[in-house]
Amino acid sequence: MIQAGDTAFILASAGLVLLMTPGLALFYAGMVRSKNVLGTIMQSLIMISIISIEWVIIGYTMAFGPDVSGIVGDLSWFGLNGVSSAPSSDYASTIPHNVFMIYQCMFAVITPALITGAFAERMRFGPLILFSLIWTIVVYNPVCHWIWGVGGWLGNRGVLDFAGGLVVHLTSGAAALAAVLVLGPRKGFGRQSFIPHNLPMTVLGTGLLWFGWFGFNGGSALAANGIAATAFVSTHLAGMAGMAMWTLVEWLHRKKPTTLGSVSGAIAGLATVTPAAGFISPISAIIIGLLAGIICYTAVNLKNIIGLDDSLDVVGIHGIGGVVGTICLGIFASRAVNPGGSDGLLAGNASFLGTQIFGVLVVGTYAFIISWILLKIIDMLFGLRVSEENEVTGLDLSEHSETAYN
Amino acid sequence: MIQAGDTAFILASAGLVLLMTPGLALFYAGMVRSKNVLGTIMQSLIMISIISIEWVIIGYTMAFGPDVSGIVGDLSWFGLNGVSSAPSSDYASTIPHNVFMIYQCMFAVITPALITGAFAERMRFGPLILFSLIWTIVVYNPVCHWIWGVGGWLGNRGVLDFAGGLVVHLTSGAAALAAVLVLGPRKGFGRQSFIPHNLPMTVLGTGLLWFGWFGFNGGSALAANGIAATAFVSTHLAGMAGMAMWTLVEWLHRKKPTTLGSVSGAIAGLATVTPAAGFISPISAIIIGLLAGIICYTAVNLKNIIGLDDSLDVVGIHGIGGVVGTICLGIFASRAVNPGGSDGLLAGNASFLGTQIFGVLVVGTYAFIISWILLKIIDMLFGLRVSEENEVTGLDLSEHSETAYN
Amino acid sequence: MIQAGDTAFILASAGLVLLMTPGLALFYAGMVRSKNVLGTIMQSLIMISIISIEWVIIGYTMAFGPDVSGIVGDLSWFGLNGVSSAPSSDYASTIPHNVFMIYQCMFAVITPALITGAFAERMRFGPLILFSLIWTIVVYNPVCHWIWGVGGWLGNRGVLDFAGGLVVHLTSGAAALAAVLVLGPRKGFGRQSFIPHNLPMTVLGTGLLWFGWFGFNGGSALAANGIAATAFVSTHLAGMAGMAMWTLVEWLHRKKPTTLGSVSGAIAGLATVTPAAGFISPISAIIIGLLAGIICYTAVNLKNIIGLDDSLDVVGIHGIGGVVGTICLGIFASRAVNPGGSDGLLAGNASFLGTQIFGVLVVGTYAFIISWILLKIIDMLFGLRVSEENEVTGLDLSEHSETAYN
Amino acid sequence: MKKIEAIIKPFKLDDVKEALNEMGIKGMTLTEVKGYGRQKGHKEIYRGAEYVVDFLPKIKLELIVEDSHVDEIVECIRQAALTGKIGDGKIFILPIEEVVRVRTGETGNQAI
Amino acid sequence: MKKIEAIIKPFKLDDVKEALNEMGIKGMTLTEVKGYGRQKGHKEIYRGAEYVVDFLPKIKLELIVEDSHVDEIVECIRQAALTGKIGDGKIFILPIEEVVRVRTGETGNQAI
Amino acid sequence: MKKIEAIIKPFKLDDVKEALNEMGIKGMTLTEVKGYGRQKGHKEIYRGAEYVVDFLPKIKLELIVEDSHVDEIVECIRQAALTGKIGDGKIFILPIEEVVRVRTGETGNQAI
Ligand SMILES: Nc1ncnc2c1ncn2[C@@H]1O[C@H](COP(=O)(O)OP(=O)(O)O)[C@@H](O)[C@H]1O
Ligand SMILES: Nc1ncnc2c1ncn2[C@@H]1O[C@H](COP(=O)(O)OP(=O)(O)O)[C@@H](O)[C@H]1O
Ligand SMILES: Nc1ncnc2c1ncn2[C@@H]1O[C@H](COP(=O)(O)OP(=O)(O)O)[C@@H](O)[C@H]1O
Repeated sequence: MIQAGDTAFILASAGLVLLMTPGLALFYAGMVRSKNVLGTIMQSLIMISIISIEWVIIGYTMAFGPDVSGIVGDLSWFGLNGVSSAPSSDYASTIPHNVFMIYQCMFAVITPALITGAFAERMRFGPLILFSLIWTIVVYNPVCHWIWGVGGWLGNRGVLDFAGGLVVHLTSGAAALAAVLVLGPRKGFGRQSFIPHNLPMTVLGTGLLWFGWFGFNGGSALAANGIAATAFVSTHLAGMAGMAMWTLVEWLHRKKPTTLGSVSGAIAGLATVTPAAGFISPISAIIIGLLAGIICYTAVNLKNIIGLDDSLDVVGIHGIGGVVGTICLGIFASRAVNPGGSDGLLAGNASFLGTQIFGVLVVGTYAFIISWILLKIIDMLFGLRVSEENEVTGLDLSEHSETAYN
Repeated sequence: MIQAGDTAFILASAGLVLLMTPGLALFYAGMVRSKNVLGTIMQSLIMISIISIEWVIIGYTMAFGPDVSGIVGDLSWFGLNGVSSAPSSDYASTIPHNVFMIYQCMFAVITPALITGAFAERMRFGPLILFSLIWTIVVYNPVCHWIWGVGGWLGNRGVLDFAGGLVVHLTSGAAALAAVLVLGPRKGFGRQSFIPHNLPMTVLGTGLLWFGWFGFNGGSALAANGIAATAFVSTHLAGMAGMAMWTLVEWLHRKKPTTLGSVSGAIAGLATVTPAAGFISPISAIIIGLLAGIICYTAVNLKNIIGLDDSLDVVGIHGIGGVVGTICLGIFASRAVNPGGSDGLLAGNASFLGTQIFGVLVVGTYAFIISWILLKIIDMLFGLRVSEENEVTGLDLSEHSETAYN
Repeated sequence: MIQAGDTAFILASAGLVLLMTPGLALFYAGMVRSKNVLGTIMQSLIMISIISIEWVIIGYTMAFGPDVSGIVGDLSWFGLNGVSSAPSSDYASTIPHNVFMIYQCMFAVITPALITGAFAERMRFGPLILFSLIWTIVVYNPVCHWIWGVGGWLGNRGVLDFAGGLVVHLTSGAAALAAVLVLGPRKGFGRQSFIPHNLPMTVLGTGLLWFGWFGFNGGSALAANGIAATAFVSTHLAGMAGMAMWTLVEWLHRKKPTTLGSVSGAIAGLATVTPAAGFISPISAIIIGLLAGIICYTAVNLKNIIGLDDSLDVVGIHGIGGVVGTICLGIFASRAVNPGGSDGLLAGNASFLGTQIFGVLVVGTYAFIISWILLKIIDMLFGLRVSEENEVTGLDLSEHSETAYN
Repeated sequence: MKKIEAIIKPFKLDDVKEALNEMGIKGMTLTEVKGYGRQKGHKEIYRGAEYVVDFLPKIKLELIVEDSHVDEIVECIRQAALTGKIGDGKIFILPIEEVVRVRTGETGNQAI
Repeated sequence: MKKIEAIIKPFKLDDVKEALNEMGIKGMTLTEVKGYGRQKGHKEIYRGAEYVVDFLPKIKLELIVEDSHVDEIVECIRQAALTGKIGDGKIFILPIEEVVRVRTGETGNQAI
Repeated sequence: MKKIEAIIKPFKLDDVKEALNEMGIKGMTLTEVKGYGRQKGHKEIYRGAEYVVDFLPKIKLELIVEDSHVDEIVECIRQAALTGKIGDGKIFILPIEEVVRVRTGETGNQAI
């Protein structure tokens, strides 16, 4: 039976998650140089078109359609066939089926957009579209099915992921790592400093992302109930704790607390708590946020030592965040908080921690390998990088014949 | 009986539609030259004051009050007399009457704001206020009553408009055309290029508009039910399809996909699906979005050939979008999707298409003629355009004694 | 019993109120000089971390925990002990207790952020954090308990405050006044003009604030019911009326209507109606908005005459707004509108006006004195102001080693 | 060779560029500057208070030209930049000792 | 006639403008520039990494003045721009061959 | 003393700065300018219509140097700024009559 309260909540949540994509576009665009602002924005924004089309045609049925051996959904819902405003029997029984479908669509959209931060300022637009489209089909859709689809094999083995620590953050983080390795660093990396051109834009993006994250995590309860409340509270607390910790660590380490540090910590906390949000107590959420702040800070700093040009730190924040959060869930999960979840290490159930680590290994490895192969193939066929001259000119002019500011 | 779920949904939707007006202000302001940023913002923003006052005093009762011969509401709800938090018997029976009233207020606010894009960078602020106020009274309120008021004559003839293809987009598009003809082009039009001063601002505006559109179209179901779900899905799909198509056409036509093109296509898709959103299948929504992308692209390009200086393409996007969407509804409407709607041409009901075309002709003609006369009168009495010197100086300094950036 | 509709509404409202803090950061940051943009943003943003931590540990139980002599809550809910997703018996019985807790958290966060506008462009970051933390404990938490806590002494005496005219706006306005007196004016005050560096940013902030205010005031009904509807309508109408009035007065006084004036008037209207929103008719809301516009305009202009450097007019807008709104509630309150409220002067109940004035005096005096003492102590121990050289350099570089734009 | 520096009103830039183009001028450099002079500054309003802003936006053009062309170019700029109102700007002529084209290393009139 | 170019610290602009005003100077042109010199650049932090930014914001003032006024104007600017700390800036004096006022066509000292 | 003004491509700034540094140059002033020349402008697209933007971003460097260093500095800048493609820029040399250091009042070569 359709419940108006739940339907209102998931529709609002879907709107919030949609808003995260322009939010992310601004978050990223503020950090690049002024010649690459629009190119960076477009790399996120265009996902709304490409992935939404893919989703209604084939993505939704691959991810959530009737299960085929635990691996993928079959094609019975091809082109949204049979996905109406009557509730589904498998998912979210108190809201129209198409509400669940469109809510999940927004997740599929933002995931490849996250990856683009890794190769910001040097990727060609056409190959990017091709990569994102195929990547969603071969990486996102199956992984989503494994974990969230009825019958998915990882879900069946007990792997939990409340709102996308594995499905969204780890898949995109692993793909980001592959992309950094395949594309190589920006011209001038290590010699020049690539200082953000507009930090207030990044702050604005953070505000929109945080706001949207309430829909991302809260909505993942699929009803306006106590679980949604738990997830909402965890989200806020981990975000604020990540922000506090990154700010503090940078203050101690570099003598100054920075604005970019604060917002980076917030995003780290929000990303890290994502898999755990609906399964943990508020205190656990704070601990996860604090861990996210210090671990992601360290990861981002290691990058400079290793010499990988992950331009906007997708690996260090989303990849590491996804891993840490999924493992922390294995530690902090509590059936006292959410009887539909599991007990974790602290509740005496070490095996669940093992299950979560297994999930991380499987998803991380799969996403990394497939992404790497896919990028290599597209690079050979079409070339991923802009020419050196175009990199100097900037993506805005070379790829889009526009300038951001006049 | 008041339903909490529906009330929550329409309150949230009203908030979302309010947000569209600052969203539009930024969308427009990003496209003007930096000397006209605040002037452009103010022309949208001030509608929140002017039209909200008009609405509570006389607008709401004219549009939705007890019917007088199908033409207009009477004055029984003057000054919101009797409009309390008890549900109305005529509209939206599961939410407080004042929620319906304030939700509709937001539509009345944004409609004249849309028009201002047509004469951006050259209109005086005082006459703009006068025009918008009278225009709302003589164009918006009656047309709204004809279509959405209980007893309105167009509604009675079977004309459908889910969320404002006629009421909002066509009325404002027709007024925009009249304004372009009456005011004439900007100084330098055709010789100089008026390149946008801040495209990230326009992207931000687009993000807020898209987010708000879920309230605009989804909320028009007036309940958190299956129709709202259908409208929400249609909205997203048409937006993404319009974006995809405009981007593609520009890529083929001009060799580069532009950021402004992508967001323009998104707005075109969102505007075009507005009248149809709650009455059509997802596949129809995608087709409507694709049509919007290519037709509005063509319309905007024709403008340059005809030599009309519709500064920010209100006619080409909102006017044409309103027409195309209303007619498409005549083609794609399906009672299988929404039993409260009609069947369209594809469901074998050609007469409904005729009805919709009739609606377009009536509303378009009425709005154009009245707007033209009104503008002519105000121009004669007070002068619509800023002086040539002030146009050179820019609206920010000449009309508001401010500068946007320092 | 948990109601999905109410839960959805308060979760959405909590998200909206969270969004107000970045909204405020941008609203303020647009008005400062470009060397202080990030410093100004950080002073608001960091509250999300500091105050949220404080709130879950001790703030919530001090404000809403079981009453101790009407003065403060005891520590039974220390660290959210016992605050689960079951409804509370004391507050908002149709939603999970932790939803009420997190919704109230957002109010606690934004209140000290409001204060920072008063000493913009000259306060050190470390002492700011210390001040905000202690201030919340010694001013915000008790005042919140006095008025909204079950058993609070002012609430028991009949003082009403729907959504924070006293708790939020007057406490922050009084603290702002103390801060202006303790810190003294910016270098160059009175000789130089401190013209806003980016007014579109301030407009964007206003849009987000207005949008968020629907959650702030509407959500204060704690259910998606008729009271929420009344509060939502009042909020919008007072906002638009404040905007109309300030614009008009400035137009008459200075010959030009300004953008900053319009948005200032909007914020004045929104702040002023806050204590009254759920207790008054729409017409009263409009009158309150109009009064806010003219009174706050006058207050802000007096500032220049008196020579107090309240940089971004926190006293003139939030302080005065809180006072005027709370007193207006004493005049316009109507049990016909909200039977759970009081009748005011116009409904023949002069004593309620007296009660409200008493509330203003108590809260204003308490907040001013404690804030002043606290600032003096921190100034003596650590120094509140940046050095003259750092003030010249700007907060962005001196406090955060960053620049906003490159 | 001489250097001509012209301070003009921003909205006259297109006209001046066109006029110079017609004369066959192939190179110039432009800077956004702020001018202070006889032209009255504008008033700005900030929350009800008025401020006068003295420095007005201007464009500075710099052209290196052959000695023999100086007079006609100055006249050409003057005509194109003229509105007849205060604030139209100034043209300065400075001596230049040498010019080098980075790309080729050419010097003197060759390099202009 | 000479051209005086002064590179100063941005926050000293108001003082310099006032001082020049008192001397009766009626015109000048200002450009936002970036300076590199003995003054140490500032440190910026970007996600935990430190960068040094060498180029510091400065203001360049350009004034065309009569020969006879050069010395006192230079001294006036110097006094007003002085903080005594590294980075206070430089003043350059260049020869000018001609000045034309766009509005009137006046030349030489008349045009200043 | 001479004033060297060099118009270069923005992305060459780091190279030029480094090269000058190695020569021991301790001061310079930089301005963001727009150049018009033989280098073709770029195309911008605005809702399906094409526009050509003639003025391209360039950096102007200004250095005051001792007479004896002029040639080597010019050559140094030229080498560092060279890409060999149209639009590489120009270097101008102007006479300077005097230089004053604001901080100390030093003049002439002392003040550079
Ligand atoms: N002595 C001067 N030195 C340098 N620039 C000047 C001088 N006088 C005027 N200017 C520049 O010329 C511009 C126009 O001068 P102004 O006195 O306003 O009008 P007009 O040139 O019509 O007399 C000023 O804004 C300033 O940029
Ligand atoms: N040789 C030079 N040529 C051009 N500009 C210079 C030169 N030396 C210094 N400047 C300018 O003067 C500014 C101040 O110089 P700096 O060496 O930092 O301090 P000071 O003038 O006190 O010795 C620099 O930022 C730069 O803009
Ligand atoms: N005569 C000139 N006067 C002033 N600046 C010039 C002149 N000619 C060229 N420039 C500047 O030099 C830049 C490069 O010139 P351009 O003709 O495009 O290429 P190149 O120097 O390789 O011949 C221009 O963008 C412009 O800024």
